[in-house]
Amino acid sequence: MPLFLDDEQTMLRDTARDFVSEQMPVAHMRKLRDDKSADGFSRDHWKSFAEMGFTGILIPEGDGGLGLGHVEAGVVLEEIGRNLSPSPFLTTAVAAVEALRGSAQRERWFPGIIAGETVAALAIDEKPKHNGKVAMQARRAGNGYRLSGAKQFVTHGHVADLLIVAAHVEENADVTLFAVPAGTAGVTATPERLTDASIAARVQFDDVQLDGDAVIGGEDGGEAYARLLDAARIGASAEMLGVGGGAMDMTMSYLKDRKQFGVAIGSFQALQHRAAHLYSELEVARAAVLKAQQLLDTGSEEAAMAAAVAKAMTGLATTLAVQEGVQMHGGIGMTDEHDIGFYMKRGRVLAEMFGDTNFHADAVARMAGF
Amino acid sequence: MPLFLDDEQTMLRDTARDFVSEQMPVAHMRKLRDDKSADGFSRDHWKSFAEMGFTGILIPEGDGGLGLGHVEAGVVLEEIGRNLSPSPFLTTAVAAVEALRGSAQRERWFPGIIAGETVAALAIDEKPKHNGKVAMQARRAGNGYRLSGAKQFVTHGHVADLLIVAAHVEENADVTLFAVPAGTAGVTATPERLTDASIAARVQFDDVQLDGDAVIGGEDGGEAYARLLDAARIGASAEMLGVGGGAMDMTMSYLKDRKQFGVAIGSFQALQHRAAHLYSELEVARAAVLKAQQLLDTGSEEAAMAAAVAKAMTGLATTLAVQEGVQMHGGIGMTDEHDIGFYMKRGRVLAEMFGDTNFHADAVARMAGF
Amino acid sequence: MIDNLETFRAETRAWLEANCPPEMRQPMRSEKDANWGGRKAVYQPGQKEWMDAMASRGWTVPDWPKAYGGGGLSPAETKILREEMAKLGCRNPLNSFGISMLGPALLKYGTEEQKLEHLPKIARGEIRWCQGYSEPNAGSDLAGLATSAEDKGDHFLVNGQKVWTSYADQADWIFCLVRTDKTNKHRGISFVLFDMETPGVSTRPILLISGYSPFCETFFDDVKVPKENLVGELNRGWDVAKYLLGHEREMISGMGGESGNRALHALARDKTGLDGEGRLADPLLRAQMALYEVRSRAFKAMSEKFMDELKAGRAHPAQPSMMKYYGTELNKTRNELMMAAGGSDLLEWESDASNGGAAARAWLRTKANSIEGGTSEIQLNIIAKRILDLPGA
Amino acid sequence: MIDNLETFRAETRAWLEANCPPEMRQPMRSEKDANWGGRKAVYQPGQKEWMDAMASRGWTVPDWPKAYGGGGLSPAETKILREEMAKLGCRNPLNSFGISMLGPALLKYGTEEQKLEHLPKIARGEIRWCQGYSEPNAGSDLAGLATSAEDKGDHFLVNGQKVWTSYADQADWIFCLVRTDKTNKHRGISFVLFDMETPGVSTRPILLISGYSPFCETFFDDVKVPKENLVGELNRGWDVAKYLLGHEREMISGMGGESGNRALHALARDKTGLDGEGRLADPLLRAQMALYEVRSRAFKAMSEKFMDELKAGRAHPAQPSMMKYYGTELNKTRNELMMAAGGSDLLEWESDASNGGAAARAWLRTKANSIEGGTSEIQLNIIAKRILDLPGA
Repeated sequence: MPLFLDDEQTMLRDTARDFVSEQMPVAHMRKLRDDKSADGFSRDHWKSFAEMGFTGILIPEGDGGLGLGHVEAGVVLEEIGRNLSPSPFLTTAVAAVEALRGSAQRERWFPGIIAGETVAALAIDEKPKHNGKVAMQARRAGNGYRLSGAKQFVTHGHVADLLIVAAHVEENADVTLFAVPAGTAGVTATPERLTDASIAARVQFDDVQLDGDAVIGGEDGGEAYARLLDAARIGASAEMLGVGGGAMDMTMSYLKDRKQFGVAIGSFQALQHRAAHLYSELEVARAAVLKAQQLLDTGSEEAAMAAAVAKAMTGLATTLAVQEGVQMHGGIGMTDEHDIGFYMKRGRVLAEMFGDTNFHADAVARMAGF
Repeated sequence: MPLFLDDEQTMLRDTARDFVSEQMPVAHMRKLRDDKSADGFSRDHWKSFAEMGFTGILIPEGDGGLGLGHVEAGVVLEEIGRNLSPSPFLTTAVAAVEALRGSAQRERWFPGIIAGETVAALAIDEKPKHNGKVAMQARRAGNGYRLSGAKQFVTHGHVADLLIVAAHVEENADVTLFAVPAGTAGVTATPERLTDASIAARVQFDDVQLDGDAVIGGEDGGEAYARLLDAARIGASAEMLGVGGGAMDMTMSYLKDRKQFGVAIGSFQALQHRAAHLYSELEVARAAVLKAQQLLDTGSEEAAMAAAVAKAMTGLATTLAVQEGVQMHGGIGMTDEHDIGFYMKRGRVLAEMFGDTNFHADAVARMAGF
Repeated sequence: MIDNLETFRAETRAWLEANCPPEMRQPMRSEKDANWGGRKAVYQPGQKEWMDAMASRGWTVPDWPKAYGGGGLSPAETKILREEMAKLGCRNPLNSFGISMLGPALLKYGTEEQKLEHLPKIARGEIRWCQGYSEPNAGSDLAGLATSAEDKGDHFLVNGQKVWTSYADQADWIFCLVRTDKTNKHRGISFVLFDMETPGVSTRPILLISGYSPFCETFFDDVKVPKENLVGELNRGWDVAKYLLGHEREMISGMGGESGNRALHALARDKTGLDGEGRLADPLLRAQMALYEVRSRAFKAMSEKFMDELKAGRAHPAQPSMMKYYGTELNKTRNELMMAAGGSDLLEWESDASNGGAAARAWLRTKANSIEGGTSEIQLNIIAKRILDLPGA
Repeated sequence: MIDNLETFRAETRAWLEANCPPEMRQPMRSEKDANWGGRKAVYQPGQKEWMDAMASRGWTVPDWPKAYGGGGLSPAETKILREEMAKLGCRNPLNSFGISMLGPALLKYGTEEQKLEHLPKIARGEIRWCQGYSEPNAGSDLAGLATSAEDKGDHFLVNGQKVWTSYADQADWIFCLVRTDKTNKHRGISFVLFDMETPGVSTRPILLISGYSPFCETFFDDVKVPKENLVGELNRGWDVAKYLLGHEREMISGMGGESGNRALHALARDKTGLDGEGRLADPLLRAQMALYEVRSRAFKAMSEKFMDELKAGRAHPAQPSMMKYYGTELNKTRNELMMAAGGSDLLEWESDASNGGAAARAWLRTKANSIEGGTSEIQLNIIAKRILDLPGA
């Protein structure tokens, strides 16, 4: 399969680009922030996302979805990133769907996701730095489990209908995923507004009782956890690529419009070279993301390496894009009134999500054997 | 004491600059290389160096030297670096003198150094990467010691009258320094021409018998070893600063002279910004080197940290200077005929000497507690 | 000489120990703990006492002449005072654009009357100053300014708008560049001073991405400025402005530094943990911090060298551009590292745990460092042209 | 379709296993192990057999038409052939500027006679080509060339000098830019071919900092070039040259890659050792290698994407500039890391242990990557103007 979007994927991209930029441009995010939206996103827009069919992209046709892959999901994520649209798409329609796919739990949750009525959140991180590790223990109790501990950086955790919780079942070596419905006794989600105006929860689990069927894909399901992480990381890369691309586009426009010393500042060679370097970084990141999506879609063993490369590379490229974006905008870029600063904030949050550039570059080194 | 050269130091710099650039310009090094000089440096020039008083800069007045400090020695080293002059000044008149200072051995070796008749070399490294560690053991034997093992990257080791060898005396924790005269039985120095046309030896010690008075400054003399390393590292930084400064000066001239598309290439803003950044890096490195020299001269406990900062920072700045130098020269910079390539080669060798940027940055992190 | 300095050091330390209130020896928790003085100041406990004590010796401006409220100290004595303050952890008694920017310009270009009128009030923290340079359509091309000052005999009538006026809403007086000749770009600018309470002056804070508003838009509508408030010659204000910009760059380049580095180390140890050898558990973050630490410590030496050269009159006049460029880029790097070390804990924007998002807001604030006071690009242009003597494009 | 490709893959692998000599499955130890063919070639064992076997199927140029000595393979088949060669570790059977540069230009701009005359000899490795573009006083301003070609009826009389002619002393023929109109900078250049044995052609190798001489100065003194050797229209050689430069950039951008990375890992493990967790003992070197590894692997994906887009006719015409810029900078980085990993062992220039300074020489050689074929600065200019559409200065 060639490493570019085929005709159908390109059509999907055009549709998503038009839809997201019209329905959820940056002004949409700004309004939610200024209104101090307690949800952190718009349920109406989530519903229209579903009506476009987007929420079912990764859900198999047999389960009522479109049966498409991560390339297609990534196309939508990139537009979400480009418009800084607050959306539970990544956690719900990508990561949670990937985890639930093929499990018994899917029948309960897929219809709501397809309908745009269900929001899922990922309760993975226990430390301020994502390190892929899980310490939380699930003790066996009768036919079920008891869960205690704390998770953080749980995006949409305060409004999620479904929490996907990573924990160890007693002596098991690998991580087990649990599907924990909203309202389960003992679960407390405290919402925290983040720098980019999105909301993530700190979630406390106090002796939470779960039935045996809360397990997704079996105990000791390291494989399901690995798939969840790959999907989340590659998805976050795609969204981050949109953030970087959006920041670059906005900056290139500014370079063409803004005059200093009587000429457009984009005619200054020093800025041109930096812009060209930035373009190169983002193009390389784009290739890495697409490659990772294709490998994940074909079930390749190389997907984990490709995911680490994609997340690290988009972290580098997008961080550069937002830094150059603010700097090249000059004073106006520092004002809350201008949108470019939002790109810097969103880029920072996504860079941290599911492991930052340093974490993934370290992982690449380990996998490469040094 | 203010952090700039005082009037006397400035006068010394001017003297050294005139002398070195007239007597040992880059052409001098080129000729030694083309002639395949077996010594790797000119003994006549070493003699004239002594006649200028340079070789005695660090030797106390009571021992017949000038009784000056590392700031003054650094002034000379920088000019050696700027002209890529092959000279045993760093190993002999700086590092060896610092190690021997105050020891019983000084009476034997200082007169020859002051006279420009003696060359000293440092047998420290045992691995291709300097790591500050010494594994070589000196066994006690009668009143003396027996030494076995191998050292490498011993600059001037094949012509040195004096080898300063770092080893552990049996159970001692700290490193002991030994003064090993040329021709001692069991010592074999194999000269290897390096990338920059200088010569370093691989030195083999086969059960070498040494008298008890071969020890410099006492057994377990970690303090003497630490002083030797600080002096060598700060000295190498000063020489490297000269290499970086020389490369930058040559490149700035080229930017002003070379025309492309009808104008001097130095008028292109992208090159101007890179040149200005390079200037900044070198200025910051210069300050770090001078600070380290002053701290070493005042016997401050902060000298080791300052030495690590100086070596790491000049490594960064000079590497940038030679890379930008070759790139900005374009094709001509790739030719053996042009001198700029020699700066790249010399910079590389000095960067490696007594620990590279990575080694010293790691040391800075350790000393800073992280 | 050396003996005198050692005596001075001992006396200074004793005085500082006796007179610096304990609260003023605690590290500042954020920018908000700085004391800027002025008519509208609200002092924290110990803040005014400390400022007044230092001002009584002239030590808020130790190297200014005593006649103008200064301490009359030599460069060597000034350095000792700063060293001893650092050793005891004394806070800066008074942050002030009057001290760092206007003062040096008045000392060089002001009349005796102007010096006697303004400098002592600066030294005592009575009057807080702001700077009116940037305009909405000028940006990096500072000399493109349009705010006009019409000659009305005994006064100028000023009309126009400034932007990026730091703390204009909290300042008492402004030093301001105005156009007095429209036919000459650089030689048609004058440097004037006036009270922010003069009728016709109004300010509007600009909300920044950090959520703070340290800058204002400032509007002048028929503002009357007495002619005696002109500093330097008419139409030669550009010289004053350039001189002063150098001092602004020095100040901005001095940000961050050691206490910030220690905070970074502590945060990284706390958030990422240590490995068996006592190193940070995140090896790549540690590598970046190590290289930052090298540059930061080298730059500290550079700052000392530059100040020594400046005091000795040996500094290249364009060297402040290098200091400003390098110092602000380092400060940005340090704040990027803080965010990387702190992870999701530091992304919180309003929580108590994150101290109201203090670290994230500080990180975003530093992005302005390489823009305000002349962008990094402008500094690089200046270095290329004025130090490296590279040809014009 | 998919089935056909899988059949093709199986057959290709079987053929390669049967026909690739064992020596040609060993990694190259240095640049010198590459086979460039031509009249003056001195073959290593297995080299000619391998080239001839591949040429017999047209697989030295798998995607060229069979009529011109190519394999006539589709893009998908070409990709499979390369993948299978990589899996078996087969060396490139023939390195050639004829394949990578002149061939594509002749396919697009050549006459049928020119194609039939030159392409099969390129495909079989019979004629080795060199490129005559750069001149001593032109540099990055390639169109400033002065070598003249005077119209003498049935031939051009060529006089002038080229520089940076790769392997001119070992090449059989040259493709060369000459000035046929002095009044028009870009539209006064023509593209001609001639035999290096033509009277009046001489070469002088240039000694590089690596100690090797891969480039020459090339002199033309009344060289007669038959008119049928003009490629494309008279005075429109600049179009041919630009087209061809794109292909040169592709080729240069493809250097290094996976085998080079594995060599770096092995060297670093060998020279610096491992810590208790199996990581390189030098944590900062490892951090830099990790970030390089990320970029290198991402760029590998980029190369695949670019080739796929190129074959599908979807690549931006200026994209080769990006590939060349990024690929050469990566290659330089890898070689810097090699030197840092190898320490003083790799600094030796002539010793057997260092294989005659092979690593240091290769490191120095890579510094030309960002100069030859258009400097990195030229590539960035092209990206800024032609892709990002930024305004002219």
